[in-house]
Amino acid sequence: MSADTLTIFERSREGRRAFTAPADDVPQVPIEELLPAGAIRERPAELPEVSEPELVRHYTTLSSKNFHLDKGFYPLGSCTMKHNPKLHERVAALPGHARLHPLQDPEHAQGALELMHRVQGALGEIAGLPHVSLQPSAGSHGELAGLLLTRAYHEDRGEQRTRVLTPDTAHGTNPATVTMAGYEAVKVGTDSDGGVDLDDLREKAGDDVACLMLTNPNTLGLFDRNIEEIAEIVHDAGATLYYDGANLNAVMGIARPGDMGFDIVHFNLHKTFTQPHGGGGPGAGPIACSDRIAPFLPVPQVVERRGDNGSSDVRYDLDFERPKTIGKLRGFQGNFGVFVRTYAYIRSLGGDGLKDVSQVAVLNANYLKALLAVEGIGEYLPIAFDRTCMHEFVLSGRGAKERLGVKTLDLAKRMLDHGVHPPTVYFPLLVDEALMIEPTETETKERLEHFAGVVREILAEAAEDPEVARSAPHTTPVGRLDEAGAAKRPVVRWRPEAENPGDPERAKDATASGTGAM
Amino acid sequence: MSADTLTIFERSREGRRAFTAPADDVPQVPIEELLPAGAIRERPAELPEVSEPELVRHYTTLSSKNFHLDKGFYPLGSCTMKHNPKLHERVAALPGHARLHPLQDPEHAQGALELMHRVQGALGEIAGLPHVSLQPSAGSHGELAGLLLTRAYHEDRGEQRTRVLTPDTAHGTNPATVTMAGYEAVKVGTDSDGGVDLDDLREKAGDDVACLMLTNPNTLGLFDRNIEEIAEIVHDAGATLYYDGANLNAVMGIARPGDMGFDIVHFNLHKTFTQPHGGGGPGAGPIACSDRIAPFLPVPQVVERRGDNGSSDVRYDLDFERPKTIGKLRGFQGNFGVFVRTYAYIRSLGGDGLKDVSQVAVLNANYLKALLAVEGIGEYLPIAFDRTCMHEFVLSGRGAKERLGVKTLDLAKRMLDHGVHPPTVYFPLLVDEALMIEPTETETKERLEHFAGVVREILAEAAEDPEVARSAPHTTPVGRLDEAGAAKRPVVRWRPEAENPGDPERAKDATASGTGAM
Amino acid sequence: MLAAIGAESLDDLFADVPERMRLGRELDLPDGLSEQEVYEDLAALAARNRHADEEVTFVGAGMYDHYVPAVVDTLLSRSEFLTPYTPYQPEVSQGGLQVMFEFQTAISELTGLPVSNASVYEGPSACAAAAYLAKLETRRTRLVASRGLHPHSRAALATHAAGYGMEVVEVPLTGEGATDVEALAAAVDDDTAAVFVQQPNFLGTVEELGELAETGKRSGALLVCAADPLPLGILKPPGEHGADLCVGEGQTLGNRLDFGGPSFGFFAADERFLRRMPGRIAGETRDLDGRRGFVLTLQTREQHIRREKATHNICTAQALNALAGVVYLSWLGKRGLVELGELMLRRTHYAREALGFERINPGPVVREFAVRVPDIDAFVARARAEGINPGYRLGRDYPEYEDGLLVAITERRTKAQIDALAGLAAEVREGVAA
Amino acid sequence: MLAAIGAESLDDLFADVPERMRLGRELDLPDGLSEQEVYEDLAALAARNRHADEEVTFVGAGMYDHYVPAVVDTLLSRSEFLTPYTPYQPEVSQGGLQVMFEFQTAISELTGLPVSNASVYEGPSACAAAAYLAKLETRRTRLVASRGLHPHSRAALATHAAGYGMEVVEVPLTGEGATDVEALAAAVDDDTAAVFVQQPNFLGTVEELGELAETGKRSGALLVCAADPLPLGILKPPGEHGADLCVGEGQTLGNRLDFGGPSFGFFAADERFLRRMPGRIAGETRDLDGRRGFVLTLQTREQHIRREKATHNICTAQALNALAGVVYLSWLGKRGLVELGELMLRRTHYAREALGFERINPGPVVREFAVRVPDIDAFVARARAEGINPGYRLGRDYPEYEDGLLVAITERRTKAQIDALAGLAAEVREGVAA
Ligand SMILES: Cc1ncc(COP(=O)(O)O)c(C=O)c1O
Ligand SMILES: Cc1ncc(COP(=O)(O)O)c(C=O)c1O
Repeated sequence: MSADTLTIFERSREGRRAFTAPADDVPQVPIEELLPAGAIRERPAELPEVSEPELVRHYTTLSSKNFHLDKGFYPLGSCTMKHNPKLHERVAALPGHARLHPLQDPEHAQGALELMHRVQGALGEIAGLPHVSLQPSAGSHGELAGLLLTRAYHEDRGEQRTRVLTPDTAHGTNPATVTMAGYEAVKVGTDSDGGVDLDDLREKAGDDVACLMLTNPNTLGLFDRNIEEIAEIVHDAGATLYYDGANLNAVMGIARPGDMGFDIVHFNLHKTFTQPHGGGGPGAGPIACSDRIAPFLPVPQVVERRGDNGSSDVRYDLDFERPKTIGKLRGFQGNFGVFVRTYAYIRSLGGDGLKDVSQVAVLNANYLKALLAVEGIGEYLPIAFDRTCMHEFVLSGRGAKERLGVKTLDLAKRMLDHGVHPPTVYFPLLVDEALMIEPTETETKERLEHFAGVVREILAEAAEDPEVARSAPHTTPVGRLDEAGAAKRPVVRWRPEAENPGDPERAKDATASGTGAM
Repeated sequence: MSADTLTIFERSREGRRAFTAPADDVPQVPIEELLPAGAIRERPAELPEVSEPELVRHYTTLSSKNFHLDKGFYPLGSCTMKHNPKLHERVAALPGHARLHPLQDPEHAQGALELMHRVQGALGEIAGLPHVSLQPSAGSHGELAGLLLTRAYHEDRGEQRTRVLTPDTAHGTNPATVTMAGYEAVKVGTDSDGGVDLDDLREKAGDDVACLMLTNPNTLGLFDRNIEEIAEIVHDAGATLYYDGANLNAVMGIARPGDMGFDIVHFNLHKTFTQPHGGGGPGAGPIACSDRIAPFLPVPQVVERRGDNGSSDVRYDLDFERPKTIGKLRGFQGNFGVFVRTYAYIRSLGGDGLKDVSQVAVLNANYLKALLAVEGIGEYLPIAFDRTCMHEFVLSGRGAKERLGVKTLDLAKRMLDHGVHPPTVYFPLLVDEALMIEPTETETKERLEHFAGVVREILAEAAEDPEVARSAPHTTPVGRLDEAGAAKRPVVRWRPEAENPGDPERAKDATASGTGAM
Repeated sequence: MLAAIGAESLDDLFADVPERMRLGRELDLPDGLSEQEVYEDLAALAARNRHADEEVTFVGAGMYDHYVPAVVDTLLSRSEFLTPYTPYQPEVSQGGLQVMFEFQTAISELTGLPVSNASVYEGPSACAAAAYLAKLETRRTRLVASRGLHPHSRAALATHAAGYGMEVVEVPLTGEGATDVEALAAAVDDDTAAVFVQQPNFLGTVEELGELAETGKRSGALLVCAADPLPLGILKPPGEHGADLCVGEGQTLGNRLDFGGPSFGFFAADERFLRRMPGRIAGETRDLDGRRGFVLTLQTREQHIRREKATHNICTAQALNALAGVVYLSWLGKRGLVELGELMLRRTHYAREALGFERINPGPVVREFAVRVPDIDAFVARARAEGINPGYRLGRDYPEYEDGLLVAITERRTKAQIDALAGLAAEVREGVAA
Repeated sequence: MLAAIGAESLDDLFADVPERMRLGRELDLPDGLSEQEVYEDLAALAARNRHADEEVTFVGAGMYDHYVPAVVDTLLSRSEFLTPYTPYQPEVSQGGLQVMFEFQTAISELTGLPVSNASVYEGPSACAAAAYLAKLETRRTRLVASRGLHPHSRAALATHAAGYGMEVVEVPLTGEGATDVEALAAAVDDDTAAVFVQQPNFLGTVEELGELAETGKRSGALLVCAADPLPLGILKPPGEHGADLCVGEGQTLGNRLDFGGPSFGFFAADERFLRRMPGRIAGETRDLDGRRGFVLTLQTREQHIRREKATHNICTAQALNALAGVVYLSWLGKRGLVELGELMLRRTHYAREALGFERINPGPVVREFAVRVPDIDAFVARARAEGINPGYRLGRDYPEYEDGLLVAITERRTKAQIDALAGLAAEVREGVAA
């Protein structure tokens, strides 16, 4: 086993350490006198024993095996991999933010509460829905909040609805959330234009339907032109209309979900409002809603209170007194550190800046789409729905598969060798061999052109010798990995040799596979 | 030209920017009304125009082409590449340190002055010489300070001495400093034991000699056993004895330069006392000296003042009133940020911790020396002087050159392919094909053994096929570079194509060379 | 660029947006600012918070003022960790994936349970996730929760349970601030999917976990133990006590306070629940050449593959915070974790003794304890005037402890600081006595 | 390990150290502390300094309170830049070397001189380095320095000149705070190696550099211009005025105040001095395959090759600080540099007008100006009580300006802050008038 892939546990050597305990300044009572015997750990947890330099080197070396946004182009569709201004890390780290205890009394947390209040206000304005809760921890948590609100809303009106509609283009979290919220997920079809199939919607939008969850622009990167009609159908059925805000980056300052008729919106702050994605979080998924949904919002709400005696003193407080609330979704007040970055972003850009963001995001996507439509590319990777796209677009790898014998997965893996991150692949599901491409507004024209060049080169190479792509990547720290084997005989933690004898057979039947995760 | 090696200037695109100016809140007087025409710049400096994301990517990508201490073993002799605890960067960045103006009055800089005072005290104790000036900016600046002090000392006594002795093993900065200080540099030989040749010293130590500059342990990694006698000879000649502290890491808490008879010492804080080397600085080169030299120390000195009226109040001040001072060596009070890190280091370790440092540094060096003395290595890379070494040791590549036809430079370049940094090479000058190896105390046994394994492997490979080493490195961002060509036709700044037509001939006569820089 | 697209203007690109839905005005937000100005604005806001270096804080109640070592900042600020997405392309994500694998190993060690995922959002919602697993596993509808479970966890359970179609039943605490085992026995029935206890519980009490587990599991319910991972360095791991699942809040492992988030939640389980776990799991595998590598595994549990049949809807989790956790644990190391645990334990008992107030939970405590404070308003005000935040007031969450104060101890709270608080306590006690 | 070495004990390894020279005791230093304790100790020390966010500071005089953008911190904290040594192995140091090359290009652009090295220590010692070059070049022994040169630079010149065997002669300022050209003409002779002026000079005066250069160079001396690089965005570069060398303090380019260091010095020169430059210089070259690469070049100037014949003794320089410089300049960009310069220029003139004190240097100023303040002690005390540090007192360095105050303006000093200081100034002026 190469030293390079050793885990930190395998680097452990008895007696080494990075930590030194602070002075033990209280009487040295033995632990046995303070804890009942049955409560005491018998053998120490087998944490690694390493020195600080080796600790640093281990994780520094690991880090260098990651592709990352600060290295290059990362057009992962639906993920909005925009640049995260470095200022945001600085302001989030200010001790007044980073070292503030969540139970500090409001009197001594006025800065934090005002910041949250301002973020609530800004998000409400952007969504066109005035009531905001910052609490949900990520997009999917926001979705769940949205459906719990929907449930509370209907129940408050004495209605028991059982089904929630999601388009077949919906992100996986949408149907998963539906089930978790205790509803039956019902799929709505997509029309030839890439929008919601209105007939199908009409048919399914009965009075057992609690909600339609929609992304607009949808996961094909298309703005649903029938949004007014959709809203009408849904509202006529007495259901709520839920906006999956993952694609908000396309329409800020241009069209607002509230104005489109949506009742509830979640924001993926880590997409639209810049958060370094951290290799899979943290994020935050605040929700905004209309008046009729507002009474059910989670507690606590951040509120502004003005001096009683008509004074102009303003103070910010946490309001727990909301009788119809769905309660708490998590501990404390949400991912405050994420709100700080969001605040910094909105404050840097202002209203017109946010509109610029969306305009340039859409411009970049359409430009890249045009670059990928030319001969030498377009015939292999046809666009799934040939319309002006919004901030992203979806190609189909059908042509490449049929004519070159290379699948979308092969193309994606080969891109790794060119130092660019592949798009989201195999999603949305209804597009065969899908490539979902979202360049974002922070990429330069040169980057887009370079990417188009890479795609063309890979396709040309595949026409010569498809095997190169099929066995790609060739220049990464490891080659194509055996995902099937990993799932079949899962090894999900390290164990000392003795406990975990190597399985020499495992490497043998390695059949590389890949998924269109997102 | 690959996009990968483009300079930031070549990435520039008209109109792009990362910076936004703060609100221009004063009257918009045109610049022409405020400055005389002849003083105004006619064309803007051609700085790059780039967005923040592209700026970040450019330098992030550049950074990844560097080998660095947090990546792996870096046994660069004489450079003391020890781990820099990450705490040090944190404390140096505290706003109370990082944002403190150097001309803040002492009353409002008591923390900084006390810190400096404590560092002075600690360095004095470590050196065994009570008077310390933190001012010099690096080791060589400390050397210059030392010789200027020597000059002032002699002149104060009415003596005009003209020569300064340096051993032939001395670091290049020693003789270079001698010249800059207005002295003639005179070389002293090395005896068969690797120490100062006493006869040669006696002969040269006349009354025209101002100083002997010595490193102890010297650059061969050997402690000069005759140090008492050396000191006697030098002092009998009326000269000062100067200690080049670059190798202090070997003897902290074990033997003190002051106790050995040295008059003046410089510290390389960036070696012994941890500073991240920054790719070539910053560092700091404080000096310590004996009573007779003290009157001449640079101004200002950090001093402790006690309340006049017998009160126990202590305050710290900058003392400029030193009539015999050599003056100022630089602006302000020296590289304060470096002192903060030094302070953190000394405070973390305490007296016994510093002694541990030296003991383990010497242990590691001797262990690695033993590992490299075995068959398969030792015959190719014999030790230059076969004695117990201190914190470092010097091998000769003579055997490899003669028997395998690979030079020390080739071995060094081939090490790059193995992910370790080569030792210092071709220094000290008196060792043929020298490799100067300093592992430091922060390396683990495994790292030392791995390095020995790499050396063995390279030698074995060279025995099979010397060409691999001769044409190494093979896996680095670039291959062996044409240093001779670079010096012959120097291109030391980027210019737009038009101004700087490519010289297609340059690549052709590329003859890779290398130096034993340090 | 417009020409290449075949559009005349930026507006053309938005032709699909129906006229009536366009925002015919600018967003009503303050104008944009330069970096320097945004920094100053945020610095001014931050200055209006009293943070944990500006007072001596004994407030814990779920998040604690621990020292976060510099290595954590150094490593987390590396773009390579900070800026990638979830590792969908394992060949260029071995760093992040191996970190997840190591994290899982560390959590497994701490909890004494063989499998762990790579993080969930945070503590209370982790309890809700455990409830969902129990529901999928048992198809039962009742959740039984000790009143010693963090109030936020109980609240989050209730909120989520409304969606899961489950009911939450509470088990009271004894007069000594521990979960009432008899009441637990009475509460658990054939329709109970899971029993929730917390170790140490919200009051700092070291629960008799073995007994609770035995009782709780009697009718086939899963025993879910919420835990603060740091004291698990000295406490017998929940897995060894028979817990099926162990979940909790990871802030104490190298994460900032951040006014409550982001931190991470952890989720560990017995082997048999592996294919029902929520969230990402990294697994070890090989590449085509037999080289060791790591991938996201068992993805058929997840929303992007399984959609409405997924074991959970979680997508973005807390990878960076989990990295802080494993770096912190590696920094502490095998011995450091024990030393830190023992230090906290001793200081906690010392503090309880020194304060001398009536004890709500007189039995063994680690890191936190609850006392009744005579004239608590005055005491808190007095302490705050001295720059001490003396603890969390229990009144809001526990009306039965209206005069209760929950005092938290970390390695940052020195004996001298404890003594200072004890001095104020003595004044109050004397005042009352007088 | 000892066994492999063939030693019995650690002490054995130190057998070469004569007994009498061994320290027979422990070093007399305080005991070691844990990371947390060291942090707290240093935080306590730092808290006893009043830093530039804790007051509104108009102090400059060589280092200035500029906003350092976050990208600088981000990039400088990367281990890849932070922890390597000087790039002796170019094949694994292309990052550092290319940074040097870019830095040299930027400095060359700012100064209007074709060659630059990759940094020297800092400003004043850069002047001394220029003097040494002039000595090597001209073999003359006199240095002539304007009294407008920073007092620290003049002091450092004198200190180093003692070693170089050179004498320093000072040229006074006119009644308007500019270098006296006639006095300069009189001071320069055939034995003058170099003439030193500063742009803007220490008082903030924009010097008539062309005239000074012409006069200074008349007898073959080199004209050395010390300069603050930031205002060079709007000022005609010294190279275009005929300066042979331009050196200076780089703190203003993205470096911290750090109580005076580390920052960097820059050193730019006319082409003909390339082979006499001090310090590291990066040069572009090719590898064996013709790929572009960068190396340390012209090393035969340097101490490690040329030893006593080296052009300077510098070895460790300020590479990391120079990186901050080039990152900062790239962040500002071509336009930003001009915008920032113009903003400072306008605010400086606005402030001088607003303060209304008698002017020491009434002519054009950028970023700084000097005024005479009636009852300066009282004014300074008053301002400090209001949280304003009103400027640097000139008295110590310039007895002729005993009541002089040097007021610095940066982009961080807003009109509102200037107006606040002006308000206090008005009080003083009225008090005096009354
Ligand atoms: C369209 C869409 N909806 C929802 C989500 C879920 O958001 P999160 O990952 O924040 O839970 C995503 C994230 O990938 C998404 O792309
Ligand atoms: C022995 C010796 N002396 C002096 C120096 C010069 O120190 P600095 O680089 O700090 O100027 C060095 C640095 O390499 C050295 O190794």
